[in-house]
Amino acid sequence: MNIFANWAVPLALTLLSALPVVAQKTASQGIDEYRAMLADGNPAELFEAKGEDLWKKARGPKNASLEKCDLGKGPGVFKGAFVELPRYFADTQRMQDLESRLVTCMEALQGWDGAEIAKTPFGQGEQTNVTALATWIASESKGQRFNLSQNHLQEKTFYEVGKRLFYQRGGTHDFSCASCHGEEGKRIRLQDLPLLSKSPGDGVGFAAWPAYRVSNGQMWGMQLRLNDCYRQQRFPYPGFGSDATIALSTYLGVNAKGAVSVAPALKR
Amino acid sequence: MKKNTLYLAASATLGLMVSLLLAGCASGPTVAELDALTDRIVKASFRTQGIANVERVTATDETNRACSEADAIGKRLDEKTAKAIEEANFKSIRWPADGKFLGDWRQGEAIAQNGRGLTWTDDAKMANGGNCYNCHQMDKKEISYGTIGPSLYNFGKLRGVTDPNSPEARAMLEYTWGKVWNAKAYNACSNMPRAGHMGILTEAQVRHVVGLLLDPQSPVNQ
Amino acid sequence: MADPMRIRAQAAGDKTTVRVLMSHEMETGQRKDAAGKTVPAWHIQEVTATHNGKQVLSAEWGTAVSKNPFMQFVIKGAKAGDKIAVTWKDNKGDMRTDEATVT
Amino acid sequence: MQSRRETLQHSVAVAGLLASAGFPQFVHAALNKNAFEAKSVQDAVKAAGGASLIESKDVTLTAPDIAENGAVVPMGISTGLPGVKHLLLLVEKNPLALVAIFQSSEALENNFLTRAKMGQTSDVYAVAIMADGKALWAKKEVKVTLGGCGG
Repeated sequence: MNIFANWAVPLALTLLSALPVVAQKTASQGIDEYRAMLADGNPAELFEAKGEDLWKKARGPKNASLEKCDLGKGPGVFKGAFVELPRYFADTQRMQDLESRLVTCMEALQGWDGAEIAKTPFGQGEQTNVTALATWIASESKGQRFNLSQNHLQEKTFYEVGKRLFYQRGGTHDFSCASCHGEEGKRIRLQDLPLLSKSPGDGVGFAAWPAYRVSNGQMWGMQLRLNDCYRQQRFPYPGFGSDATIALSTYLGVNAKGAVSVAPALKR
Repeated sequence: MKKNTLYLAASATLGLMVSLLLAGCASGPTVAELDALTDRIVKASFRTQGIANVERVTATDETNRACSEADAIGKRLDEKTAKAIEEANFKSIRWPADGKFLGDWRQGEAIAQNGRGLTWTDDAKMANGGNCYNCHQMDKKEISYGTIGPSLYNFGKLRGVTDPNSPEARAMLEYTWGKVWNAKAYNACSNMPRAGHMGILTEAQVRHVVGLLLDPQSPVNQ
Repeated sequence: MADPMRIRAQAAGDKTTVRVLMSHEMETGQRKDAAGKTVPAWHIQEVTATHNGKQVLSAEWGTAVSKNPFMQFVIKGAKAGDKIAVTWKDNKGDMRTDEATVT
Repeated sequence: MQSRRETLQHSVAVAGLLASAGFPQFVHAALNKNAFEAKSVQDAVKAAGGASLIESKDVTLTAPDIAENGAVVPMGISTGLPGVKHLLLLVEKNPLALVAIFQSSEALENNFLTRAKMGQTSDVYAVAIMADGKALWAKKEVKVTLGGCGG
């Protein structure tokens, strides 16, 4: 997957050294200004609209809509569902995040082959639709506070497993999630890194994805966010909707308790 | 239809595994059970893709295992374990075959700027970057630097390296080489990758990076 | 067929600010794919807008406009309830029109 | 502020089919092909009908000092001057300088905003081409950086 649409590759290779000396504060102030100019008119809105349409439209082998999909608050309830996921689902007997749950609904209600969707690369085929659906569902919880359940034993267990995954060093570079997100006030290059072992605050980290990424013009759900973190950690490939990604999401989501969701956000 | 049940069935397997594991524990799983479950979930969740083999996470070495465990419980390694890890990593350092520690700082700068290589989207044939600027300030002219590691601006100057060929500079040359080659030889659970030890950088690349850090002509020391 | 646009038209006094998001790749024609072949340019070339059916905007775009383009313009004299329609046409001849009501 | 839901209801797709059904021609269809193929700011402005380039305080360019990513750089042009024909946005160091041309119209304010790709740090130009052929310009340097790991 070439994540660098258009001219980003030459940028990465040539621009940094070409920058003149600018005081550090000025650079980050400038970047804040830049972000503010983009805040109005987030292209994520295009994906929200598409997702809402996909939810209501009869599709798939069974030619059915997703309007009876149970995202944890009962069939058809989508408002507020996002800020309570991942959670335990009795019907599948497993922990599920928003995207894996949407695939379950697409399989059960519309007759798609869920395993096939899970295998489809991000940004292709039905995966594009899963992302659009997740974007819309998330937008329906905008402004609400994260409040994941820790009542079921599996919810607690996945939090504990997620915590271990967060601190798991591996790959060729010995990186864990905590290498970048384990301390407050750190940066990679000029990019601020949220501390994710506790709540990083409203609209930061877990409370910002799905997000539209300006660098490549792509809409990313949390599954792809985590997938690309692992790629940059030089880890092997985490399967879509795999228990590792859901346990890690559970850890991040529980830590984000009380943080206001701004998803879908606009990101670098 | 048969196919359709596969996703549900396959995904329920681990769920079932969790239930079985937890059967009969009213107080929840023990630490050992959670560790074992994490291992199983990792094995079931990650796969080899491109040059990123699954062993990169299923077969991590003792250094990473001990440090991950300590991180997860929020404690530092006990002194004895830390020492043992540092010694083992120190032994693995490959010193320059020709005795030359200092390479070309210009090439070192390019390596320090480059954050590429070894991901599942990278080609095994391409030269890897050192990722240095992702975490460290180095040349003061580069404003886009990370802060995960300490600033390395004036690294050699601050350590009194004025003539890298002098006997007085020898110890600093060795330390810098060793630190770049295997950071865990000096700090068991350092956040810094082991560039030489893990095959991220070649011996020649390590030499250039050491040049960038210690050469008095290097922008790092201006 | 291309995905729908998102159009917001808000009146304030005697001016209406129209903000439009379009779903388009905006391929520059400068980029090479993984096999080293140049990806041909594919971009919106012409944008027009009407206010209650009367054309008010005409614009031409090159390849440098960003992917999933954003555009903002200000109409004099439009009021709540008026219809604003925006049309784009790309260099392959594809086009799309969407309409919004001024609020 | 209109909610997303309301917008959706109001936003009616009437296109697609229209392409083959003889939709009315654009007023300025492909008039400025040469301007968009020009490499430099000067050539593009000339091709778009600007005879003489004059710096002007009456033309306002809106752009950030620094862009976190060159793929999306917000930029706008506005002017209160009478007698404007076209408003242009250009990026000097892009392979093709011209980004967009907006035609001035009685029904609109001369105030347009869009977002453009920038290949590198460069001067950005806002140019108002007047009825008499004068091309009044304002410029600003926008630094393009890269915030993340570059991997």
